[in-house]
Amino acid sequence: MRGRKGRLLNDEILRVEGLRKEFPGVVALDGVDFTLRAGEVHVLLGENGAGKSTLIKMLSGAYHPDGGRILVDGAPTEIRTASDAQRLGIATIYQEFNLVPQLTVGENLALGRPPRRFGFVDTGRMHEQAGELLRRVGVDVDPRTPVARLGIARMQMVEIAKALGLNARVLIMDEPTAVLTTTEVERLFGIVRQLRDQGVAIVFITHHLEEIPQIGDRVTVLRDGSSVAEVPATTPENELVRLMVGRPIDQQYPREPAAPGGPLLQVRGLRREGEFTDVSFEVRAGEVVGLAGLVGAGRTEVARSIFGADAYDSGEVLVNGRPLARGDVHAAMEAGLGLVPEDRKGQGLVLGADVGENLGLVTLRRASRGGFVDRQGQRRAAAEVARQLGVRMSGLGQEVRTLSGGNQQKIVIGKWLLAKASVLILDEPTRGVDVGAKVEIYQLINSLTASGHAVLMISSDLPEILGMSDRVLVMARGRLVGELAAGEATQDSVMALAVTEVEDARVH
Amino acid sequence: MLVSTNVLQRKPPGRKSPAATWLGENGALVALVVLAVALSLLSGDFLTVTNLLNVGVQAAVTAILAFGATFVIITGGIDLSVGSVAALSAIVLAWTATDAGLPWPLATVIALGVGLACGLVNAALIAYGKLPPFIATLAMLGVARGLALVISQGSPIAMPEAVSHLGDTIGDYLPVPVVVMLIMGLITAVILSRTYTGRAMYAIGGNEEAARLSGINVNRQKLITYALAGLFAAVAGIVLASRLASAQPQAAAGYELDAIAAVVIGGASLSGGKGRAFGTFVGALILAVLRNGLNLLSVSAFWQQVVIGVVIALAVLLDTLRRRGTN
Amino acid sequence: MLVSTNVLQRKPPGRKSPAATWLGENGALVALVVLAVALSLLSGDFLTVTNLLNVGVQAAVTAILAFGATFVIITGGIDLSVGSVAALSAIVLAWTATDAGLPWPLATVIALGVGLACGLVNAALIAYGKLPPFIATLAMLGVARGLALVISQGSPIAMPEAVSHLGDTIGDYLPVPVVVMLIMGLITAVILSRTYTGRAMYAIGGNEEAARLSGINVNRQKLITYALAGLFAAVAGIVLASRLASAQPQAAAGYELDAIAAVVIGGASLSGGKGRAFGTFVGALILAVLRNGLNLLSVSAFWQQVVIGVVIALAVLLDTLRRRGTN
Amino acid sequence: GSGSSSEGSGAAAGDIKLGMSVSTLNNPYFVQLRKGAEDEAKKQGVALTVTDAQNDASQQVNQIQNFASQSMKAIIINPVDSDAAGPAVKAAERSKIPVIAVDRVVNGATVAQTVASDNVAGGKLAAQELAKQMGEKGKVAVLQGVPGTSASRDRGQGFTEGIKAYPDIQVVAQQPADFDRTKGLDVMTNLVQSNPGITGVFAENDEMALGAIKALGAKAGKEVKIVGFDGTPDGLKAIEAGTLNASIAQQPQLLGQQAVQGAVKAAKGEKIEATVAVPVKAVNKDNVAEFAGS
Ligand SMILES: Nc1ncnc2c1ncn2[C@@H]1O[C@H](COP(=O)(O)OP(=O)(O)OP(=O)(O)O)[C@@H](O)[C@H]1O
Ligand SMILES: Nc1ncnc2c1ncn2[C@@H]1O[C@H](COP(=O)(O)OP(=O)(O)OP(=O)(O)O)[C@@H](O)[C@H]1O
Ligand SMILES: O[C@@H]1[C@H](O)[C@H](O)CO[C@H]1O
Ligand SMILES: [Mg+2]
Ligand SMILES: [Mg+2]
Repeated sequence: MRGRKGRLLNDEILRVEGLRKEFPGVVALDGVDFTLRAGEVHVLLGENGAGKSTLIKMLSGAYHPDGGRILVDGAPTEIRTASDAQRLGIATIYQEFNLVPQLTVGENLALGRPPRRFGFVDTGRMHEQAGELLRRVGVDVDPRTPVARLGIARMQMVEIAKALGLNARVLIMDEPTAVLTTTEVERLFGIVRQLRDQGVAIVFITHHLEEIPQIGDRVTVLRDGSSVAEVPATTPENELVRLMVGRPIDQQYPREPAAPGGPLLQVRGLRREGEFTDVSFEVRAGEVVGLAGLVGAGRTEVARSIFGADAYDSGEVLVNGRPLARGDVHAAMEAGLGLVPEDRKGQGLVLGADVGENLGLVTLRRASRGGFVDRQGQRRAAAEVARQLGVRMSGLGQEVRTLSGGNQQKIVIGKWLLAKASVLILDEPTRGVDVGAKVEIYQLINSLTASGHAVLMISSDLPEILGMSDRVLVMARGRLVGELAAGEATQDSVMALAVTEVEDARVH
Repeated sequence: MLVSTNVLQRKPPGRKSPAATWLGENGALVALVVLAVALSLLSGDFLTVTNLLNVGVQAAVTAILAFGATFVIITGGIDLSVGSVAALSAIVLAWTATDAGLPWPLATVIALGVGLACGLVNAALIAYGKLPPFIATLAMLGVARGLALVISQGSPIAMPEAVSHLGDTIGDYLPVPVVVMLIMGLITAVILSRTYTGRAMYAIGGNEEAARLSGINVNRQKLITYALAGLFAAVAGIVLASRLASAQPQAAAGYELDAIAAVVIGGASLSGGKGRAFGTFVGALILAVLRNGLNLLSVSAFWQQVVIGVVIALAVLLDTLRRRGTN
Repeated sequence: MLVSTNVLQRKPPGRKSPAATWLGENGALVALVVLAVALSLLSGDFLTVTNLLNVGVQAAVTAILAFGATFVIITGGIDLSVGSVAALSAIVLAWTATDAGLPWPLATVIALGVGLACGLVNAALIAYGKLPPFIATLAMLGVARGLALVISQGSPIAMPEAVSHLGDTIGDYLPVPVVVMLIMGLITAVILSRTYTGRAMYAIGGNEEAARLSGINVNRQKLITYALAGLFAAVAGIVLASRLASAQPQAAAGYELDAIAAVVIGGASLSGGKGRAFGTFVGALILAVLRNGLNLLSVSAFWQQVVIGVVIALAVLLDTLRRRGTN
Repeated sequence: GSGSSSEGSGAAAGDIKLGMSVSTLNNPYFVQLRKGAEDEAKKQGVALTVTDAQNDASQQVNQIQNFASQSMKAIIINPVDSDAAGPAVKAAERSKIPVIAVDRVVNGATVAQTVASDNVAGGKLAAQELAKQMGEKGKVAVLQGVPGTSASRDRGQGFTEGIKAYPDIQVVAQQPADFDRTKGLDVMTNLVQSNPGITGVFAENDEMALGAIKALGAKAGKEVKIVGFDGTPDGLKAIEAGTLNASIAQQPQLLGQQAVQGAVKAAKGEKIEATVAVPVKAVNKDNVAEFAGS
């Protein structure tokens, strides 16, 4: 169809038969079949916890199957370690970042296989090679920057560059677009198409259904740990949803605007040297305000500053008309602010604690009387939110670390939903969440605003911003560059604002 | 055949028996039981009431220190100063009660206050000065020990009679140190599992940033954490001095490693977020049983250190292997 | 517009002046300089060539142990056994050379092998037995010390003449321990910054899972790491015994805390992923200068401990405050 | 640090700086030794700096080096270990600074003077004293000092030799309690458990003996006879109270005093005796009054 010919293309590289994987308390995979050909993009689709990540982790040597087999080039193969996978030409971009924050971008790109000279690591060449890789994926970072200084979007791009550096013939990407904005997604797709045309086989996981026809060739659908269908990527969206969820979803963005009340959050002239300046806006009771922008526009920084997680240099924040102390999360919470951070692993979750503990964290203080915590009450409330969000878990006692990515995200949101903050700031709230659960989250947002609360929503998922916001603010290069009412906001109008200002700045 | 089918039967997920779950969480207990059984087989003297009470008494000081250390370790910190703080508190008690002539209840309160203060200084350095806990408490290790020596001028000071009873027995048998240990353990368990501060400690140790962004006042909770460790150290110091009827400036030197070992043997992780009072208690008992048992067996002093090392490693190994087996 | 765009330009990383960057990374050095200046003002004896060489000699053993500990700490581990391993290695050297009558070069090789072996046992327990490093090396602390006592039957053993020269000076002035320390430091720096193993250590300490998934054989690298620590401990032990011309079974007891302190003062983090040879060197010098200076100033023995504690806290505080100022 | 000996003869007492490195101050015995030294220094009007080597031979070497840097006129060393002190003393010798050894000897180097009590003899004396108290028969447990220290070795050796003279006395257990009172208590508790028939205890110092007394409770001094070593104030009190039967009294204050006297003379370049033997003496209920005052 796309003029891909030759023996190499369309050869079956990888085959998975009846794969099975059990964890204590959970059967994650129970009979998965899956084939992968050279020169195709094979999409894995399934609800949160369906077993997508578990499947690919067995291809990359991170986990070992309890049953079934894996064939590489037709031969049954055991992939015991990551280096086995590397030898077989399999490179993986995991859903959760696998970068070493203390090391530089360059070192991370060469992790485990640095260029050597006379037995010593050749740092010069290492950073040179890193520079090339970074140019290829189009991120403008100095390879000598420590990874800890990057935002998550850039980390994702570094992960992509790292996998590209392996020159693999099988490239597995677990939700690479979850944190990217349209621009980066386009760039990534360009790279993926190029690789595909060179005969690389690509496994692609995403919860953004609109991406499937753009990039995919075939789709394998997983449900409850089993493969239930293999369909072409051109299959209509609602059919894919039905295969995946078992029922159709009638409305993806069920926003029910409420009549806006008085301003609950007012931000005036907020500024932090080198990050953002002159940020002023307000959010009214009953409103959902979307905050759009490109990666690095500074949305996260603004949100964290408002919440007191970081300090700012000048300006002021008022909640319910009362000014808020700077850099004091505790005070912000007392005043009724809440923040769902974008980095769930680093800032959102206590990974080693269980679901119940995590869901109860924000309300811990409120649930205490005379220093003692009402743990039963806490558990009850946690069980209720977990049910509402459809968290797939073996129970409230499951360690959050062992939840699937999307289910972890539900926990981060869930603990703030319990807190009933009067102004809730959501930073990439539905990152990695499946279509069905997204609707549940939107419903909960609706009920918050209906009861007079307000929501500020940062998202790199433009359809989500457009679908759920009553007003859209656009940021670029650390400044607010425009505001669009729900009616006038479209993909194009938002992107135009997000990009022009950057061009402007470059001109000067 | 019974054997092989048993082996093949996969444990149905989530259907572990409560007993198995409980054991899984208390791996150190298995090690303790194995150790105790072995010792009772090897030495007829081990399993007598008197000896077991002796073990209790000998575990008491380490256990109390370790309870305090449990709070700190759960938050992901470490406290190297507990031994020195124990000595300083005891010296202050003895000195204020004898040389300064204060009534003993007041002296006791002052001594507890000293422990608390040392903990608060540790916490201030860590929370506000952003010192690594290792450094802050290492500094306090030196400072508290130095002050104990300065105040006592290097010589032991007799403990006031009234306080010394803490080293005696209630009735003919029940040693007070054992009672104090149990009470402190209970307090630790309640704080950890039931109070806001306790739950906050786990959150801070699990992910400090997430705890902060969830509205926990991390600095304040750290103050409480280290203050508790200091207070517990003071109690341990007073119990120790009462047993000897004299406060020694060099008492409890090096006990910090034992205390931390007890906590870790009890299942806590030095990277934070994990740990329980009961585990710590078992950890302290393992250390005490080991020392007591080797003495009963008249193992030569030099070999004792070797054997203790090997058994500690084996005890924890047993635990990790067993855990891997069930997972 | 120009202004605001300029303001908004994100600080490109690496555009701080090289001097500022270097200082920022070597905060402990500032503390060392401040300390040295203060001491030269307070005591005329401090800033003499002989005394500075003394400081070097007095830092040597701690520094060598600390270099070895640096590897371990960078991987996120801890090694409490280095002091005991140092003593054991020295005892083995002296014993094989005297009682067993082996030629001293062979005895030296065996002693180094003992250090290496202890490190490998630590590593095996940690990597394959999944013991927490604290427990594995605490066990080794006891075992190695016990073996040192068993072999020596508790008494010091004279070092062979030839090896004892390690404690002398080259020519009239240059002390051999200082030379050994510098060489070991250089080796550490090269391993850490230039070799595959060194870089792997940082990766493991920074994110062990990421390291594993990038194809690094984490277990093998841990073996190398702890083996290096053991080897360095053996070298430290031999240098120490040479200075005393006698191997002491109780030598270097408690030095593990000093070694770890030197590493942490030097800027490493006990949670792993950070640390440098030069920082560790400075950390060891700070400790040595402090002890030397307080002796020169005739500070009373009891107060010394207090002052050392306070100065360590201040030195690291200075560093963290300065760092907060620039960031 | 040279030339001190040449100008030594003319030096007034006020110019004399002395350094003293004590093995450990973790023991009242050495605190007393230091007191004796400091009192004598004050009396003579010389400056005395005392450092604590914390039982670490190499820290002691460092301290001796530092004394040399400070141009001390004479150095007093109370060795952590007799052998390990050798190189340090040699280094001081090279800087022409006279060294006085106190309480424990220095091997492998010549010192200007050794002021000490004989620990081997003390051990023997302890054996005799304990045997006498026990009526020359019964079972004995020994609490040993820090393994590897010369004090422990010598006393143990003296005691073993001394007790051989009493065929009806058996040593049934030996355990180190590191010269430490707390350890003395725990070790004794355990020993009694495994050896119920013990009627005699030799503790290699009073600190451990005091711990053992706590462990033995009412039996201390009565059914079980206890002999300690040092004659520290707490030890003498215990003898008065009848819980400790005897102690081999050293005279640490006298040791310290003699050491300073020797050091001052050496600093002035005067001739001094190679050894000053300070007698050890068995203290028991009968003669404790003579010691209590000192
Ligand atoms: N280490 C583990 N221990 C226990 N359960 C686990 C572990 N890893 C995964 N699971 C469980 O296996 C199931 C499948 O998880 P997986 O991560 O494969 O889902 P996924 O399809 O990738 O979901 P998502 O879209 O949310 O990323 C989940 O129920 C999860 O909780
Ligand atoms: N051009 C740049 N040069 C250097 N650092 C940058 C640049 N852009 C962003 N960063 C850094 O990366 C982080 C930004 O993270 P991220 O990529 O998630 O974007 P963001 O600022 O959170 O904005 P948004 O939420 O709008 O994407 C910030 O910490 C910032 O310091
Ligand atoms: O003589 C002393 C004392 O007896 C002390 O108790 C231990 O060390 C010895 O050198
Ligand atoms: Mg997943
Ligand atoms: Mg962002």
